Order: sequence, then C-alpha cells, then structure tokens
Amino acid sequence: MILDQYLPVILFILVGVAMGVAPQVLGFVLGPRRPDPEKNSPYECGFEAFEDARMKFDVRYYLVAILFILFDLEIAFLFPWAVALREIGPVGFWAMMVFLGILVVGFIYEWKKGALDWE
Amino acid sequence: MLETFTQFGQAQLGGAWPVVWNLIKIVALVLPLMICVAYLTLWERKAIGWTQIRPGPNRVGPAGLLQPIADAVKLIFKEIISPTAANKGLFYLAPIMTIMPALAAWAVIPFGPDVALANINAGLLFLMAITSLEVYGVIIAGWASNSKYAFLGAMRASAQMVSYEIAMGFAFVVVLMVTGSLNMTAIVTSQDQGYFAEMGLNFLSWNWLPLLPICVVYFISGLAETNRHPFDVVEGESEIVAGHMIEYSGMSFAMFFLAEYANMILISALAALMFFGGWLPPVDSALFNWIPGWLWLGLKTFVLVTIFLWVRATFPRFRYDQIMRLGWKIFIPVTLVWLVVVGLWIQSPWNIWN
Amino acid sequence: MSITLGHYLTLGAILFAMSVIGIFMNRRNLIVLLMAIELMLLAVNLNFVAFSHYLGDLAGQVFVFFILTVAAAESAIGLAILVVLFRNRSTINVDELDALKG
Amino acid sequence: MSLLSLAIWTPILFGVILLTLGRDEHATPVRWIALAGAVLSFLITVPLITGFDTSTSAMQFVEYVKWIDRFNVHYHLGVDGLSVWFVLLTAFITIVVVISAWEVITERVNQYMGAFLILSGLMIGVFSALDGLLFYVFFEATLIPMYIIIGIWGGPRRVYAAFKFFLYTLLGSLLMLVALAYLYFKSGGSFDILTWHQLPLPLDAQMLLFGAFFLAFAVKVPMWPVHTWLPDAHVEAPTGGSVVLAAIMLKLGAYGFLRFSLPILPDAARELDWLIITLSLIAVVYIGLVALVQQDMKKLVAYSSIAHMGFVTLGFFLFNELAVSGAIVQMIAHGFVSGAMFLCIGVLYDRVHSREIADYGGVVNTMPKFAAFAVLFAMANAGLPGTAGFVGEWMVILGAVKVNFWIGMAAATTLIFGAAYTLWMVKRVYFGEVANDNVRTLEDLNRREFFMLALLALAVLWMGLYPKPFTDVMHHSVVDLLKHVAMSKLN
Amino acid sequence: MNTMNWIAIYPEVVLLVLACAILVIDLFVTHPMRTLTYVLTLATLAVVAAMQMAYFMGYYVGGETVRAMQGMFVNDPLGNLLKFFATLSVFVTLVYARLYASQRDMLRGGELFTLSLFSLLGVLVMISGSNFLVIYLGLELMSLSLYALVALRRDDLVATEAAMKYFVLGALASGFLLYGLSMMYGATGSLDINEVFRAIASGEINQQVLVFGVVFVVAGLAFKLGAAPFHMWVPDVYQGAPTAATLLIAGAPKLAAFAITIRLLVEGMLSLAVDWQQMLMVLSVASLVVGNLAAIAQTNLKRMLAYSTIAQMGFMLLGLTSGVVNGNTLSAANSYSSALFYVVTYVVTTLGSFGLIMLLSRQGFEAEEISDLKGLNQRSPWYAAVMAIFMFSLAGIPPTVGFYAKLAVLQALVSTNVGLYIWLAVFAVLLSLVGAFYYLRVVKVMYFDEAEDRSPIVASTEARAVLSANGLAVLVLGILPGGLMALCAQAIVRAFSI
Repeated sequence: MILDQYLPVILFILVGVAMGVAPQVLGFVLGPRRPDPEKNSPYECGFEAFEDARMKFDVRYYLVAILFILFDLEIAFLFPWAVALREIGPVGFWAMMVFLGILVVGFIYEWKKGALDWE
Repeated sequence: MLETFTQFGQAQLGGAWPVVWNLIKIVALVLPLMICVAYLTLWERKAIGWTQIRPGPNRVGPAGLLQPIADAVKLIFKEIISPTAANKGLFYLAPIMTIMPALAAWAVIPFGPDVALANINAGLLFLMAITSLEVYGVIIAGWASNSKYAFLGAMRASAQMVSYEIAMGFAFVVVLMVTGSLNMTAIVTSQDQGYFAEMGLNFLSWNWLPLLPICVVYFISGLAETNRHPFDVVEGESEIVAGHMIEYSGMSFAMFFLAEYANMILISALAALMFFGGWLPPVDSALFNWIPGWLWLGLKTFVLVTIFLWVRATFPRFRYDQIMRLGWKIFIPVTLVWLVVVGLWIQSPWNIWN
Repeated sequence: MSITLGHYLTLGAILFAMSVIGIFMNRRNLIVLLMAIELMLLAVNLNFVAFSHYLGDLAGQVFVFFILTVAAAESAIGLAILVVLFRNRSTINVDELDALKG
Repeated sequence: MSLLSLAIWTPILFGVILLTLGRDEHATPVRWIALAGAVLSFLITVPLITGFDTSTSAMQFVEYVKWIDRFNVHYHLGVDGLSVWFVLLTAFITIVVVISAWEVITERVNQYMGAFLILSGLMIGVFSALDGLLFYVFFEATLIPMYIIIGIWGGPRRVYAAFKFFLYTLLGSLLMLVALAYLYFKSGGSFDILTWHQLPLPLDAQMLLFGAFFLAFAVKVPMWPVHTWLPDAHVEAPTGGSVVLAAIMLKLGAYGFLRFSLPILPDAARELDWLIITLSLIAVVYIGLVALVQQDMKKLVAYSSIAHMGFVTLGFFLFNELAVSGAIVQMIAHGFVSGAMFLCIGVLYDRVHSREIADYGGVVNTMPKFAAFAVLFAMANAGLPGTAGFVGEWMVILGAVKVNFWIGMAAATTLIFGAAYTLWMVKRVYFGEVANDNVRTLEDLNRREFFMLALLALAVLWMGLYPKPFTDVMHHSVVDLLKHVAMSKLN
Repeated sequence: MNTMNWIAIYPEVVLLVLACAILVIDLFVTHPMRTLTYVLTLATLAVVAAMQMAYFMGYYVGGETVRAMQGMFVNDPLGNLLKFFATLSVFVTLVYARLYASQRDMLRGGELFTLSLFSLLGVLVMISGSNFLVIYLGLELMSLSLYALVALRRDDLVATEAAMKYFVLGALASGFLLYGLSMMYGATGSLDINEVFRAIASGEINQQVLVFGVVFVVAGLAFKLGAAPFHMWVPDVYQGAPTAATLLIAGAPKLAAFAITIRLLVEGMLSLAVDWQQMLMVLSVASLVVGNLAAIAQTNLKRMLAYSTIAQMGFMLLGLTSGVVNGNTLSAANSYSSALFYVVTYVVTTLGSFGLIMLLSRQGFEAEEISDLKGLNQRSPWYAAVMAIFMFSLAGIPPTVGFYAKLAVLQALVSTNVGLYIWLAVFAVLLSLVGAFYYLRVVKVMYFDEAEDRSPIVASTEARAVLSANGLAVLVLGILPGGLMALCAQAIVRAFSI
C-alpha cells in the first residue's frame, strides 16, 4: 500500500488542529480576563437560567440520526460499487439496483410513516 | 531551483525532510486560504451592500480593504468568556473540531494536473470523511455550552447537516460513477474528454451538463451544510440568536466564523472540481489554455462563492420543516433517481463516459 | 520492532476483552453498553483485517465492510430501543432495569 | 384389523367419543355409551380365550405392521398364556368400573368415563405389545388418564397423590427407556421383544439392564421399599381409580418382569433372585404387619395389595413352574379380589363418606346383602380355600417350599397376616352392634351395585373352585419362560 | 458451482419481494385489524412453505444439494426441511398473534407482520448459509427484526426492558460468534464452510488459533440457542416480550440456530468434533440442570417455559454430542437426525403452548401466570386437553411427539455404546423427570383446580382451528411419528451423504 501520499494529509490535519488552537491561545493571552457571574451565566435573553440545559428534546432528532446512519452506510456501499462499475458488468450493476430497490422500499416506508415530517 | 532546494533540504534533515517540506507546502496553501477567507468576509459585505444599493464597508483602508484585518485585531483582543456551566475541555475543543476539517480537506484538492498536496487515490472518500467531522464541532459546541439556545441550535444544525450530507453523498457517488475513480485529479481529467471536448467546447463536456440535477443538488446541499442562507435557521439571529455559537466570544467565536467561510470556499472549489472541470479552461483555445490552471480553478470557485452570497442576499430564510423536507423528500429522491438514470446510461450503448 | 500478526490479534483480544468487561461490569449507563458492543465489533474487524492482510485474501475485508453496516443497523435499533425504554422508565441506568428478575 | 387391535382401539375410540361429547347435561346418554363401549370391548376379548390354543407357547393373534421405519419399530401385537387372561381381566374390570361410577360420579361424567375407557385400551395394549417401544408407549401412556382420574375425582389430598403416582412411575420407566434403547442397539436395531429373548448379553450389561427394568417394574408392582406411592394413590383415588389401580395397573409391573426381566436377562435374574425374594418377603411380612394397624379401610386394602403383589414377585423368582403359574394365578385373582374390595369400600363411602373403620360397625344389620358379598371378598382376600385368593397363594407356597423350606414358611405367614387384618376389619366394620346413626340409616345395595358385586363374586368363586382353565392356558408359556430363564445368554 | 443458480434461492427471493411489497402495501391499509396485510402475509408464508416442501420432495432441483451464489448459499434437503418448519412456525404464530396484538396496540402499523417476514428471511438465509458472511448476515437480519418485534409494544415497560436485554445479549452473542469466526477465518484462510472443512482436514493450519475460534463459536451458538451458562437472556426475554414476539423468538430462530450449529460445527469442523463435542456436552448438562431446576421455582408460565426451553435445548444438544465416537462417524447420521427431530418437534410443541397463552389473554389481561390457567378444563375442556397434550409432549410422555424426540436422542446416545454417553443418557432422563414435575403442575392447575375466572375465551376462528390442528399434530405425530422421523433422517443423510 502506498501510504506516502497520506503524509501530507496527516500533517494537514495537525496543522488544522494547530490553526484551531493557536488563535484561541492568542485570544487568551492578548484578551482581557474580567469574568463576573452574570457574564459567565448561560445566555437566555436576559432571564436567569432556571434549569439544566440538557433537556429532553424531540425524538425526531434521534430518528434523523438513526436514518442518517443507515443512509450514510448505504452510500459507503455505493462508493466502491461506483468506482468499479465498469469492471463488474451488468450483474454488479443490477445487484446494486436490487439493493437500492430495497432501500427505496425502506424509504417509502419511513416517508409514509411520517418519519420525515417535521410539523 | 526547486530541485536544488529539495536536495539541500534532504541533505540537511534526512528522514525528517519530507515532513518539513510538506509543512512548507501546507503553510503555502493555508496562508493564502486564510487570506481568502478574510477577504471573503469583506466581499460578502460588499456584495450584499451592493445588492441592497449601499456601499458596504468603506472606512478602514482604501474602499474598506483593511476591514478584515481590523476585525481580526478586534477579535484577538476580545475577552474569551468561559461560561460557568460549560464543560471547559469540550467547550474549547469545539472550535478546533470545526476549523480543522475545513482546512484539512484542502489536502486533496488539486490545483492543476499534478499540483495537489496529496494526490491520494481515495481523495473523494477522504473529503467525505473529513467534512463529516464538521458536525462534531457543532454538536460539541452545543453540548459543551450547556445553554438552551446552544443546545437547540446544535440539535438543529446537526440534524440539518447530516440530512444534507446524504444528498451530498449521493452526489459524490454519481460523480464517481461517471469517473470511475476516487482520485480528485482523475475526476477533473475525466471531464476533459468526450464529444464536445473534441469539438473544443470543453465546458459542455464537464459534468454539470449530464449531471445537472446532481450539480444543483450538490450546490444547494453545500449551502445547507455550511448553514448558510437560506438554511441558516440554526443560527438565525431572530430565533436562537447564534445557535451553537451563542456562548462563544473572541477568537473562539472567530474560529467558527472562519470555518464557515473556509467551508464555503471548499464547497465551491469542490463543485468546481467535480462539475465544472476544475483547472480546465472552458474552451480549448490558445488564450484560455495559456491561463494557468490554478487561476481557472480560482475563478470558478470565486464565481460559485459569489453565488453563495447572491443567494444570501436574495432568498428569504426557510422554515426548519421546509429545510428537512427539501433534504429528505426532494433531494434524496432526486439524487437516487438520477443515480439510477446515470447507472442505466452507463450500461446503455449511449454511454458517454468511456 | 516490526508489527506482526500476533500484535494485531493481541490488540483485538484486548479490545474484545474490554468490551466484554464493559458489558458485564458496567452497571450505570446503557449507552456505554451500546458502545461496548460497537467496540466488540471493532475488535472483530481488526482481527478480520489483520488476517485478511496476512493471508492475502480480500474476503476478510469484505466481511468487515458488512460488519460495519450491520453494526450501524444494530446501533440504530439499539438506540431506538433505548429511546422507548427511556420514555417508559426515565432512566438508562442499567441497575434500575429490574422489572424482570434476571 | 384383527382381534387384539380391536380390543385396544375400541375402548379408546369410545373414550375419545365420550370426551368430545361435552358437558354434564348429557350425563345419562354418556353413561350408556360408556357402558356399551365397555361391554363391547369385553365381548371382543372373549374370543381371545375361547379361541386360544393351549397346546403351544407361541404368540397367538399376532399382528405385525411397520410402525416407525426409522427405528425399525413395529406395531407388533400378540398374546400368549402369560398375558391373555390379563386382557380379559382388564376389559372385565372396565365394565365394573363403569357401572360403579353410574350415579356416583356427577361431575364431568364424560371425562371420567372417557378416561377409564382410554385407560382400558392402553392397558390391553401393554399386555399385548410384543414390541419394546410399543410396550413402553402404552405403559407410559396409562399414566396420563390415571393422573387425571386421581387428580380430578380424588379425595382431599388428590393432587399430592396424583403427582406422587405419576413421578414415581415415571422415574422407573424413564430408566427403562434407556434400557430399551440399549437393547435396541445391542440387538442391531430391533425393538422386538421376542428377538431380545434370544439376544446374548454379557453379565454386567445384564445387571445394569436388570437394574433399570427392576426399578421400572418394582415401582409399578409396587415392591417394598418403593411402594409408598400406592397407599396415597389408593386412598385419594375415586373408587374406580382404586379398582383399576389395584386390579390391573399393578399387574403391568409384574407382567413386565415376566416379559422383560426374566427371559431377556436370565443370568442377571438368577444372580439377583435373592434380592427380589428378600424384598418380596419383606413386602409380605412387613407390609402385612403394617396393614394390620391401618385405620383407613382403603389404606388397609392398599397395603394388602402390596403384600399380595409381593407374593407374585416372590413366585416369579423361585423359577419353578408351580410358583410362576401360582404367581400368575395370584395376579388374576388379586385383580378380581382387590377390585371387589375397593368396590365394597366404595359402596360404603358413597353412603357415609368415610373410610375410617371406626366410623362403622354392625353394617350387616342394615345391609345384609352387601355384607354377604363383602365377607366373601374378604375371605378371598385372606386366601381362604374355595376362593380365588387361595389357589395362587397355595401354589406359590408349595413352589417356595420346593426351593427352600424357610422361604415357604415366611411366605405362608401371609395367610395368617392376611386373615388377621382382613377378618379383623370385617369384624369391626360389618359385625357387632350398629355403631352409630350413619350406619343405622344405611340402605342396602341397589340393583346396579348388586349386579356389579355379583359379577365379581362369580368370578372369584369360579376361580377358586375351578382354576383349571387358567392354569391350562398358561402352562406351555410358563414352561417356555422357565426354559428361557434356565438358559444362559452369556456365551 | 460458479454460477448464480437462481433456482436455489427462489423462495428467498419471493419472500423478499413479497415482504417489501407488503411493507409498502401496509402503509395504505387503514383497517384496524390490518386484514389485507394479514392475508397477504399468510399467503406469502404459505407460498414459501410450499416451495420449500417442493424442493424437499425433489421438484425444481431433484432433491439434490444445490449451491448458489458462488457456493455461498446452499439449498439442501436439510435446509429445506428446516425452512419449511420455520415458515410454518411463523405462519402459525401470526395466526395466533393477530387478535392478541390488536388488543395490545401492536397493530397500529403492520410491523408485526413485516418484521416477522424479514426475520423469517433472516432465518432462511441463516439456514442456507454456507459461508460465514452469509450466515452472519442472516443472523443479523433475523436478530435485528426480532429486537424490534420485542419492542413493538412501545409503551409497555416490561417489553421495552426485555427488548433492551435481548438486544444487548443478542449483540454480545453475535460478537462472540463473529470473534470465533474471525479466528477460524484466520486459521483456515477461508470464509467458505466447505473450504474451511478442507483446510482443517488437511491439517496444515494453526491449531491453536482454530481451537480458540471454536471456543468462541460454540459460545456464540450457545447464546443463540439459549444453552446454559449462556442462557440468562432467555427467561427475561420470554417473559417480558409480548407473547407474540416470544413465540417468534421461540420458534423459527431455534431452527435457524440449530442449522448454523450443524453447518458450522458439523459441515465446517467435523474433524474437530472431539473438541466441540466436549463443549456441547458441558453446555447440555448445564442446561439440563439449570433449566429444569429453575423452572420448578417459576410461577410465571412464560418464564417457566423459558427455563424449560433451556432444558430442552440441553437435551437437543446431547444429540449433537454423539456424532463422532472413537474417531469414526458411523453414528453421525443417527445422532444429528435425532437432534433435528428433537428441535423440530420442540418448535411444533412450543408454538402451541405459547399460542394458547395468547389465546387466553384478553384486552388488558395477560394469561401468563400459571395460576391463570386454573380450571381451564371447566372453562374449555378442549383447550385444556390441547394444552395438556403440549405439556405432556414437552415432558416427553407418550403418546405425544415429545416422547419420540427424547427417545431418538437417548437412542443416539446409547447406541454409541460408550459408558460416558450412556451415563449422560441416564442423567438426562433423570432430569427430565424433574421436568415432568413442572409440566405436570400446569396440567394440575388446569384440571384439578377450580376456575376463578369463568369469562369465555375469545378467539378468532382461524386461531382456534390452527391451535386445534397444532394440538392434534402433536398427538398424531406421537402416534405415528415414523413419517417425520424418516424425513429428518433423510434430510441429514442426503445433506451429508453419510
């Protein structure tokens, strides 16, 4: 495996992290530090924050997360297929069509079930 | 000259040289990029100003050209508030997680036939992976802030981002299908052939034409991915103030800001690469061929970024349910259908991508 | 020191053991349980990839691909069950799941 | 379908019909159908004895049909001199049981009658099965109706008794199942009992197999010390249940010894005869003593059954013709006598709802006809000459004396103990002054009861006075059996 | 071998297509009882079952073993038989479950039906899988559908908890199995079961890694079968899940688990039989002890049946331990077909017993305590008789089919003529005596106790009919078991050409 080409990638990621860290450090160093309780309290349009912010939230967010996982993985399946599309011939193509067909059935299902509705 | 430089470096540093050399290249890429980002903010304000028939920033420096510098200086000297309720570690991790992918993605962007920092053969996969990390920044920010607005904003943002990521992913897949390679360079060069390319009308051979719906979907998904207008409910000032960024200030806030603009450029650059022929000139003429590839890419990217701004200036904000509906109920079916169409097309005798 | 198959297998075994311990020792949070399960699958994946590489046989990596998918589906179901459970019980504490004796 | 199959399936068919007949609103037709079924079944069995060829030990009325190919199991039926009488006895007792329940059982009549008819068919199946697995299936299947009979229509501790009955029997028979599987393997894949009779087996295998069979049959007989389920079952079972238990089910175990333990495992049988004889003598002597102190009539009869069955097993393991035929005669006789004893108790119980000896006294004054029957049966139970009980006991004692005088002596004590506990009970219950108001208001036998007891009385007297048909039928089979026992299979 | 051989997977294709169709069609069904979905589902199952039987009888492929999908999928008589019964069990379950489900708010959508179909698809794929990957995919398809089925009563506290437990332990089991499979893959270099067999037989493999793999594979299988000491999920899940889901867990998946046990251990690793037989022996002894003893203490009928399942699986495993004796496989066909017969009859009997629980349950009332059966004989002699038949069959009393199942296994053990196996048989028999006790208790409650609750039993006509047929089947198979036994023997013999 040729991993040489990935060296810049990992370096770039490190640089990216550095680009995130450095300015913040700079901000801490150069900026003033005058904390007071009011300032450091969570912003709630001027009201006192009266309960923990980690509240219950709509279950549909979960739903989106779950659906996302599934669809994203399906895309992961499509990636190698798409790359190799020319080599695998009609059988490979139709195999994926079957897969997509099943996926579409699932998609129709969740659509009709209202999993995609937000109001 | 470059040769001698390399040899000198290798002689001096030995095994560490590739690292240093790459770091040099990265800095050479990141610095202009950051400058672009800075000036994009200015360009945005100017462009919107002009759309609304007002001058935009024009006080700092000639025609306001120093405005971004002034903004940066201001931000550096602002206090970074650390809210008492926040999870400190995560709170400061979030901006890093946001800016890192926006920058790291550039590693695989080719600026010319052989000009890419990392010409890896899984370029598109890497892009998909690294841009997916973006959502972590958002959600960590929302969670760590421990504030209701931030939390809600983060929930919204992450749901929206992942939703559109699917459509984007499908778009990638379709591009892959016609290219047959994950390598970004190959994706560009593959657009340089075909019926129209032989006639010299390169731009008609680019992917945008056969993949028009995908191209549109990709671009709009890009808007949503970056939480730009008209998909900016997650940080809409009138609703939840600034969403997940509400508790941030100073440079920490700037990180989010930078990331957003860097992402805009990234998305535009990707769109240019995948659908508009990357560094290729639009028409096969001597003049156009003379203009260097990176300039073409820059030009295309600039145009696309400007569309971002134009959209912001023109369209009203979507409601959240409309956003989700657009993503799930329109984009995904459209891309799916087009995926199948393209697949069939490739199987058929009329395949144009041989 | 060169990395041999044994190292990968050891790492896999350690991960696997961690996940099993995580499942059986963890009395606090169900999410941790789900994570332990994912970890377990990752340990298996590591094994498969290592073997696949050393055997020069691609089948193992294909298997990993499928395991990943299944893992996603599994966590989707797991999360869904977790959500309904939480709505019924208002807790995801493992110790408090005691409506059934076992 | 030939005779034996008809004898098995007719009562079962009637039983199933009865079960589906529904609720107690139709009690009267149900009873008549049950009676018709029982009588029909009995009539079917009659040709078995009239057409029996007494000059051979071979199996007669044989049926041989493939049943389970995979295990080479056959639906293999047939009777010889050892078993033919039991088929008739079973069918006969079933009639008696049906009649005995006529007015007594008012709840779920159809289930009661159906259970007994099915049970009857299954028991006939046990006696006529010549295939090991078929035998086992019938043997085990009898548990289910009996369990239900005791459990539903039984006395206050019926549940306990039913469980005890079931589990004790099952314990034994499950080991027998392993033994059957082993024999199947040893014989190269056959469940045929007659094949097994010829099968050579090493001694240690014989010993283990003998142990397994012994446990199964000893529990069923029941032999001391695994007899404890019997008093409970008897006491708690309804009258019909007790009758069938005593008259037939106990014989299933004894019959098992004849069919399996002796001919298949002759060497082990000879090795272990001392054990069986000892246990049997303990049963005869010790259980006889236990019976003496019983306060409950049913319990008393139950213990006397155990003692009598001890006599039977004793007879088997003396290995001479006199003793073995005596034991078989004793089995048949005990079938009639113990059944009759339990019916008598049933008659009293139906009127007074008590089985305590102390609750009675001077019954003869109010129920003369009944008392006459009761005394007759009691005498038979005590083994007085002229009754059925005498013939078998006497033959066994004679056989025992041939082997060893002291064994004969010990066996003979049964005559004393038997007389003691039976006649003492008779004295306390039937004779003397009228003990209390319950007894004073007793009504004598009605026609149904009279008929039922008369049937049995005839049988008891017939057997006692003219046992020849019985011994004739079994003669050749017993001789053949003893030949098997004498022949070593060790090689 | 290198062809797709579509003919071998027609039933799976049909099932998949129809299941998808039903999934979509159901979205447009508004009837509260989901009649259309129900009818279509049953029709689908009937078609699939018929196809399986046709394969078995020799149509399509002449009763031969056919490999499809490059040998990843095998269509053999063993698989056909198991698949036939698996399909049948789902069919019967759904007939029982419909009213029960509608009263428990489980028919708001047609998920009960569609998920059942998908889990059945998983079962079929598992049974026919001849490649680790296929087996794993089938397993997960089945398991995931079942997790969801258990959680179908979303508002039920106990059901969701049961679902969580089932999920966690099921995933754990898959993890174990997978880990073992990865080791086996590493040792033999192939995912294909036949290749694995060849590799092991050649002896040029890393024995250590392989044995390590076998241990984990067996542990994973034990989890799935619910054999002690990997049984802890069984009672909770059986009790907590809605009875309809319990039945779906107790039926077809057991057949599938049996199938993969046979495929992995026998087809793949017969040469290692000495190793895995010992493990199975320990498992079965433990299951017999734990299952039987724990069942006595239960007051909840479903829980009791769960422990009884553990015991039954222990008994079934005994049949698998006696295939290879003294290094020869003479007794293999006998042993494995006895185990097959055992598991098939077990499923048939279990179907009925849980079906009856469902039938007795009403709106807002679960008839799952043993005491809820009190006086059933007075309320309905017929149901009581049917339940009694099931109980006697589970206890192994003739003339019910359970007896022959036990006999078959015992006979297989004894026929080895090895002391250890004979003592195992004795041991198993003694523990089944314990088993008889708690089964009898159910009969006792139904027949000897007075009814407290005399409300009439409401059930749909088809459920009544199927339950009656189910009970009669147990009885008739008990009187004439030869046919089914022959089928099982045939399946095993033809599958392995032993």
